Amino acid sequence: DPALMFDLGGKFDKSFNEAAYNGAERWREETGGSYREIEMQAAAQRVQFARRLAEAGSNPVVVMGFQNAPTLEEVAPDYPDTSFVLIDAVVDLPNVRSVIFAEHEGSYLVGMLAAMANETGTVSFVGGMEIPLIAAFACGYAQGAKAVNPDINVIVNYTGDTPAAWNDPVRGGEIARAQISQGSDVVFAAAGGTGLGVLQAAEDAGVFSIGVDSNQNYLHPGSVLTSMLKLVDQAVYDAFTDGPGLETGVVQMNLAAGGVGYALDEHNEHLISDEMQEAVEAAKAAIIAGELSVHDYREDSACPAF
Amino acid sequence: MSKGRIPHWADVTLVPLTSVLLAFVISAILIWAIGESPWAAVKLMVEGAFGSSYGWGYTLFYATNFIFTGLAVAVAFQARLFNIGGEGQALLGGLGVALVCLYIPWPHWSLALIAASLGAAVFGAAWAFIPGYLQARRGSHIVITTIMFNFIAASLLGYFLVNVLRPQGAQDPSSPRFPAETALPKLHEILGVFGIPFSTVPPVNISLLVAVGMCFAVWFMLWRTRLGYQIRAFGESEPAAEYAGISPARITIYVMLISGALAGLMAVNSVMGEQQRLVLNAVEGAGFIGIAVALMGRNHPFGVFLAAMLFGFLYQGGAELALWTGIPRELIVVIQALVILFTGALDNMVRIPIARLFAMRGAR
Amino acid sequence: MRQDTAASASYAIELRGISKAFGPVQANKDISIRVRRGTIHGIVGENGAGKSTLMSILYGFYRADSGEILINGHPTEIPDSLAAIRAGVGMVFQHFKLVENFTVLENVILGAEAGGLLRPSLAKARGLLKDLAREFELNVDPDALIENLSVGHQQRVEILKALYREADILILDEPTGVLTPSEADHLFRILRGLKEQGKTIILITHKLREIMDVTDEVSVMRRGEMVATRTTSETSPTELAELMVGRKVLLRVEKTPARPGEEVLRVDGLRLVDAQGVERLRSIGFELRAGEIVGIAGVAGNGQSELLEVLAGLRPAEGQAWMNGQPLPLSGRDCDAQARRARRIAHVPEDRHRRGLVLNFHAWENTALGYHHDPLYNPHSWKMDNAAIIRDTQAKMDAFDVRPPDPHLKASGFSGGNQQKLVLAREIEHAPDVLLVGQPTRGVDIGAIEFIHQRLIKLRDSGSAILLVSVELDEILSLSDRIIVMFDGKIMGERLPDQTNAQELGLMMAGMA
Amino acid sequence: MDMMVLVQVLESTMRLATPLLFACLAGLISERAGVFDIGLEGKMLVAAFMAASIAFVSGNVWIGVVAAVGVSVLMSLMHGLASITFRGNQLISGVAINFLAAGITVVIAQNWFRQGGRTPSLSGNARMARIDLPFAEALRDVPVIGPIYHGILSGHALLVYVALLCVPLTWFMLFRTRFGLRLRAVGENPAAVDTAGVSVVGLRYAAVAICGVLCGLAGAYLSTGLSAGFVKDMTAGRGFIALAAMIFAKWRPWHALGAVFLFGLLEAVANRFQNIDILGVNLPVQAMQALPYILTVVILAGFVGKAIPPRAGGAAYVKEH
Ligand SMILES: Nc1ncnc2c1ncn2[C@@H]1O[C@H](COP(=O)(O)OP(=O)(O)OP(=O)(O)O)[C@@H](O)[C@H]1O
Ligand SMILES: Nc1ncnc2c1ncn2[C@@H]1O[C@H](COP(=O)(O)OP(=O)(O)OP(=O)(O)O)[C@@H](O)[C@H]1O
Ligand SMILES: [Mg+2]
Ligand SMILES: [Mg+2]
Repeated sequence: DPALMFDLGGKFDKSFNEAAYNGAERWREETGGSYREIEMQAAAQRVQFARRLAEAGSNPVVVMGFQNAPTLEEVAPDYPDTSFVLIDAVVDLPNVRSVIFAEHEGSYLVGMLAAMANETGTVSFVGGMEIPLIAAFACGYAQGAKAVNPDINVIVNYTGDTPAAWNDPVRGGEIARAQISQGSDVVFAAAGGTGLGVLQAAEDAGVFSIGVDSNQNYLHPGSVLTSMLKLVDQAVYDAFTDGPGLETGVVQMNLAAGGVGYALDEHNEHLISDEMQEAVEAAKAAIIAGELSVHDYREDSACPAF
Repeated sequence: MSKGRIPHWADVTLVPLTSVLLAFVISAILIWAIGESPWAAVKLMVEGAFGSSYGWGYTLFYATNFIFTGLAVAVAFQARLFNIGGEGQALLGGLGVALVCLYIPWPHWSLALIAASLGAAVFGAAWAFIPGYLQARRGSHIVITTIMFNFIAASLLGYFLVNVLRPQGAQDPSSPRFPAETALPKLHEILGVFGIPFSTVPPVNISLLVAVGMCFAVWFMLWRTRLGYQIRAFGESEPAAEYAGISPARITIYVMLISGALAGLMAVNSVMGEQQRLVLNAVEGAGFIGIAVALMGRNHPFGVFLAAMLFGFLYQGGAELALWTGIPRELIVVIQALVILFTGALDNMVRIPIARLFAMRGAR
Repeated sequence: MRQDTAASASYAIELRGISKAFGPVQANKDISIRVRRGTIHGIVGENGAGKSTLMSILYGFYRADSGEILINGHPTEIPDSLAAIRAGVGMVFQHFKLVENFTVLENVILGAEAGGLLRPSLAKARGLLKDLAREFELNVDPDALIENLSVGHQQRVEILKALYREADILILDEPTGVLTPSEADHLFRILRGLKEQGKTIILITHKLREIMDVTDEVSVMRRGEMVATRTTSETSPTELAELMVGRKVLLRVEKTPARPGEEVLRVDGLRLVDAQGVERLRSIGFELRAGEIVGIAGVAGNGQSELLEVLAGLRPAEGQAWMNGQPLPLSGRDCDAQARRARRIAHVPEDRHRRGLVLNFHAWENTALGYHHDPLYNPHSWKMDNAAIIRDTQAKMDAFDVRPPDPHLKASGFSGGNQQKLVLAREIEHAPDVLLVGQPTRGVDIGAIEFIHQRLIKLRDSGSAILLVSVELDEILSLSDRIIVMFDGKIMGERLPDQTNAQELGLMMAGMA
Repeated sequence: MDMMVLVQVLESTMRLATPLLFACLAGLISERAGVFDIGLEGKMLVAAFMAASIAFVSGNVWIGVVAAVGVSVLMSLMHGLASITFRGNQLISGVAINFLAAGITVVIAQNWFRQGGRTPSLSGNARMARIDLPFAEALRDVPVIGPIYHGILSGHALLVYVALLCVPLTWFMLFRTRFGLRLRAVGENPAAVDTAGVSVVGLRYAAVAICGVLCGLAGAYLSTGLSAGFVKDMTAGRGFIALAAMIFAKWRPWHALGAVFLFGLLEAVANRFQNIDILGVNLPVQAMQALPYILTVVILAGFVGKAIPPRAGGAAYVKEH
C-alpha cells in the first residue's frame, strides 16, 4: 500500500497538506485501494515516521513539504527498494521522485486576473509567514499584476512569525480589511487557515479575493475571483497510481505540466470575462512556450516587481 | 474532617499512578467513542514507547528536550518567578548553537558540544536577562514580559533564518547543515562502547547525559550551594530574604539567567543533536510543555526528570498510536491534557480517598 | 437531662469533651469548660497548649473531631462561622482576619451587609458604627484602610465587627500581644463595659497581670488538656504559672548591674523619610556601649521599628553612624543586612513570621538565614555544608531548649515561643558586638519569656551591646540598663530604670515631658 | 496621519480589542477572587468552536453563543473543581485546560463535520450581524463626531457593545455590590470571608463561573463575529495577551479597557503598517510584527509600575494542614 506523510501543519491545513489528502482520497475512491497516512507532532518525527512507513512495507511513501528534504536524504538510501516521493523540494537519490511546483507561474496568472478585475489601482496579498515559498507566491502575483497594469500598487502583508500565523483567520481578516481600506479590491491569500478569514473579509467588504492551493471558489461564490491552483492532489494521486517502482527524478509541476494554474468553474465564470480569460490564456501559452519567463523569488531572494 | 496520613511511599507512587490510571480511563472512553479499541491503543503506546530500544530512544529524546525546558521553569519557580518564556529562550539557544556550529570550525564533536552548550546557554540566558532585569529594576511583571519575548524571539528567528542564515537560493528558511564534525554521538554509539546494543535510529544523543547532568547540577545548586539557598529563601519569603541580606534584584536576575540558560540548552539536543541545522520553530512548543513538566515535577529537578519521562512517553507512545491507528494526533493532545489535569491538578481527588483507606486500615 | 439543662442555663458556654487533632498533633484532648454568663473568663497556657484551637472550634472555624457545644444551655451545632455568628458568638483572632486593603467600614460589614448594594449597607453601618464607637470608646476612622491602621486600631475593628453582628459572647485571642500598655488599658475598659452590658467574654492571654486585673474566672490549659479552672480572686500569678508550665517560674528578671565598657555603636543625625514623604525618624542620636542593654520605649508607630530596620540595614537613611569607631554607611551600595552582619551587628526582627524566619524552611535552613556566608557553613565559599548547619542547629536547639529539638522540622511547625527561640539562638550564638532586638517576647508564653530574658542578660554580661525595642513597658523596665523614649520619630529623653517609673515613661511616650 | 486611516485603524482596534476585553475581564474577576486562570485561551477556544458549530447546525448565531457560554462555564467549573474543591495547583489546571481545548475541539470538529477540524463557514443568521447605532447615518458627516461615532463606534457586532458594557458592569459589580465586596475580599484574605460566615468555596465558584461566561462570549465573538467559522487554534495566543492586559491593568476594570485597547491598537497598527520605510531603510516584516510586543515591554517598563496581584491569589484556601 502507498503511504502519505503530512507536514507539520497537519492534514487539515486547508491548503497544502489538505490537497495531498484530497488526492489520496480520490485515489482511494477511484481504485478502492487503501493507504496509510500519518501526521507529525514534532520535527523529530520526520525521520521516525519516514522510516516506520518504509519498514512497514508502504510503497510508495509520499512525503509532504520542503522541510522533509533532509529527512529523505537520510532515510531513502536505507530503503532502496522503497520508492519515495517528495513534494515541494528536490532530493537527488535514485529512489526518490521530487515534485516541485512553479507557484510563481500560477501566481502570475492570478495576478493578471486580479489586475484586470481591479478598479482602484491597488491589489493586495496576505501571506502566512515571510518565508521564501510564500514570497514566491507574492512575487509571481505582483509580476502578473504589473504585467497588466504597470502602475498598479501591490500591497504585501504577512500574518506572523509563529505557527499561529497559519491558523489565525481573525488576524487574516483584519489585515485584509486594512488592505481593502487602503484601496485594494482584490486580495490574494496564501496563508492556510488564516486565508479563510481573508476570503471572508473580502466578501463582507464586497471585493474580490483569490484562493490558494485547492480550488476555493466555492467558499464564497461571487466573491472569490479565482484560486491559484497548486495541484498537490494530482501529484499525490499520480504517485499513488504509479505505485511501487514509480519513475523517479525531478517532476516539474509547472504550467506546462499542468501542475499549477487558475481555477475557473461555475462559481466564478461570471466574474472572469472573455477578455480576461483570453489575456490569461495568452500569457499561459507564452509561459509554456518559454516566451515569457516569470521570475522565481527563490532563485535570488529578490523580486523585480517591487 | 478526619484525615489519616498517607505513608510517603504511597504519596509518591500510589497517588500519581492512580491519577495516571484515571486519566487513561477517560482517554480510553474517548478512544472508544471515536471507534478505536482502547486496549489496543494502550498496548501500542506502552510498547511503542518502552517495548524496544527504538521506542526507548525516541522517548528519551523527547524527554531530553522537556528536561531542559522543565528545569528552566522549575528553577525560576523556586524563586517564585513564573518564566513563561522558555519557548523564546530555547529559540534563541538554537540561534546560539547554530552560530557556534556554523561559523567556528571544530576539530571534534566534544569541543563543539562544549562550545555549543555555552552558546545555547548564553543566548538563552541573554534572552531571559531582559525580563529578569525589568522585573528586578522596574517591577515589570515577568509573566507579561516573557510572553512578549516569545513573540519577539519568533520574529527575530524568522528574520535570521530567512535573511541571514538561509543559504542563497534555498527554499527552506533554515540554516545550512552543520559541519559533520559537530554531529553529536548518539546513544547507541555511547552504549556501544560498553557493548550494549541499542537502536541506531532514534536521535537520542549525548545531550541526554547533559540533561541528566543538569538535573543533578540544578539539584546541587539549589540544595547544596549558597546561591541555591538564597534563591529558595527569596522564593519562600522576600521580606525574610531581605532580612538575610539577600538582594531580591540580584537573585531575580541570577535566577532568570540560569533559567534562560537551561531553556537555551534544549537546542543542543534538538538543533545540534537531531536536526543538525536550525529550522523555523525549532522549539515546537517544548517551552510550554516545560511549564507542565515543572509543575507536575513539583519544581524539583528529580520530579522534573520523571515528568519529562512521562511526557516523552506520551509523545513517543502517541506517535506510534498515530502511526498505526486512525487516532488523530489531537486526541493525543487530549490524553496529555488529561494526564496533566489528573496528576497535576486533581491529585487531591485521588489522595483523599487513598488517605481514607489508609486511615481505615490503621484503625483496624 | 432536664436538670442538666437547667443547671447549664446560667452558663453562656459549655464545652463537653472536645477533641481535635491536626494530623499527628492532638491539639485538644477531651476538653470540657463552662463559662458563666456575664463574666470575663480567662484562658491561659503555654504556646501550643491548644487555646486558639479550642476557641476556633467554638467559633466554627475548625470542626471538633468529637465533643459537644452548648450555648446558653442549648446544644448547638457549629459547623461554620455563620452558625457561630447566629448563635451570638464573636471572635477576635490572634492573627486578625481583616482584608488589608479594605476600609474599616467595608471590613465591618463584610458578610453582614444590609442588602445587595453596598452604598446603603455602608451608610447604615456608618451610623451604627458611630453609636458603637461612642458607647464603647472604640474610635476608628471608618474610611481608613486597614493597612494604614496601627494594630491597636485594627483590633478595635475586629471588636467592632463582632459587636456589629450583635455578638453576646466575645472571644479575644491574645488581644494585648500587640498593644501598647495604654491601648491595653483602654481595651480592658471596653471589656469591662461590655461585661456590664451583660456580654460574656473569653480572654486568652499570656499576661498573668491581665488575668488578675480583669477576669472573674480563669482556666489553665497544658499540652492540649484543661488542667484547672480557678476563681481569679482565689488564685495567684505564681499558682497559675506553675499550673501552666508544670514547674516553678521566676516572674521577675534577676540581673546584676551592668558594667558598660567601650562605646561600640554611635549614631548621629539619623533621618528617615518614607516613600510617602513622611519623616519617620528625626535626627536621632545615641550611643551604645559594650555590656549594656539600652531599651527603647515608645508607643508603636513612633519610629522604633524604623530605627531598628535602619540599623539592621533593611532601609537606607540619612545621617552618620560608627561601629567600633569605624564609619558605618547608612545608605548606598554597602548598606544591606549582609554588610551589617559582617560588621557584627545581629538583629532579632519584630516580626518573626515575616522576616525572622522562612516558615517553609526547615529549622536548620533557618539557622543559616543571614549567616549563609559564614565560613563555618561554607567550606568552599560557594558550597553549603548542610551537615555542619544541621549539627550547629542541633547544638543551638539544645542550648536554647527549643522544643521539639528537631532540626528537620519546618519552622511553621514550631509554636510561637519556640520559633522565637530559634531566631534568638541564631542571632545570639554568633556572639555579635551589637544585638538589635525587636519585641523579643511578643506572643510568647511565660516560661519562654523567662528563658529569653535570661539569655539576653547573659549575652550582655558576655560583653555585647543590646538595643532592645519593646512595647512592653514591664520588659523595658526590667531588662534595660538605660531607657530611651521615642515619640514621633524623635528621642524624648533618656532615663535610668531605677530612677523612673511607668507613669513618667508613659507621659514621655505620649510626647509630654 | 490622514483622518480616514486613523478611523480605520481605530475601528479595527475596536474589533481586535473585543475578545481581549471579554477574556481580560474574565481573568480579572477570577483572579480578584483568588483563582488564577491561565486557561483563558483554552476556554475561548472551546467556546469559539461551540459557537461556530451550534450556530451552523441551528442556523442561529445566538443559540451558538448560548452553547459557547455553556461549554466555557463547564470548563470553568472543571477548573474550579481542581483548584477550589480539590485544592489543586491552579496553574497546572489552567495549562491542562489549554491542552484539552486544543485537542478536543479538533477531534470533535473532525468527527462531526469531517472538514478537517474546522466547522463549515457560517453565513446569514449563523453569523453575528453588524449593528448600526442609532443616528449613525445622520451623524456621518458631522466633523469629529461623525468619524468617531459612525466610523469607529457604529457598525460592529452586538457583542462588541456588550463587551464595552461589561466594563462598567464589572466595575459596578466589584465595587458597588455586596457580591463584589465579598469577591474581592476572598481574593485578598479568604480567612476574613470565612470567619465572617460567608462561604469561600461558593464565592470562588461564582467568580470562576462568571469567568466562564465571559470567556464564552470572547470565543463566540471570535468565531461568529470576527470570522465566520472555527479553525483549529484560532485563538492564536489571545488568551495570554488578555492575561498580560489584565496584569497591565493591575486587575482594574477601567484600566483593563485601556490595556486591551492598547494591545488592540498595536496589533491594528502592525497589521496596517507592515511596510514602513524609516530614513530610506525598509524595515523587515519581522520587525514590524515584533513591534507590538516590543512596545508593550517598553510601556510596561517605562510607565507602568509594579503590579500587585490579589494577595491570596493562586493558592487554595486551606484552614488546617
Ligand atoms: N566559584 C563559584 N562557583 C559557583 N558559584 C559561585 C562561586 N562563587 C560564588 N558563587 C555563587 O555566586 C553567587 C554570587 O557570588 P558572591 O560571592 O558575590 O555571593 P554573595 O555575595 O552571597 O551574593 P549576594 O550579595 O547576592 O548575597 C553566590 O551566591 C555564590 O553562591
Ligand atoms: N491549622 C493547623 N494545622 C496544623 N496544626 C495546627 C494548626 N493550628 C494549630 N496547630 C497545632 O495545634 C497545637 C495547638 O495550637 P494552638 O494554636 O491552639 O495553640 P495556642 O495555645 O493558641 O498557642 P499560642 O499561645 O502560641 O497561641 C499546636 O501544636 C499547633 O502547632
Ligand atoms: Mg494561640
Ligand atoms: Mg555579596
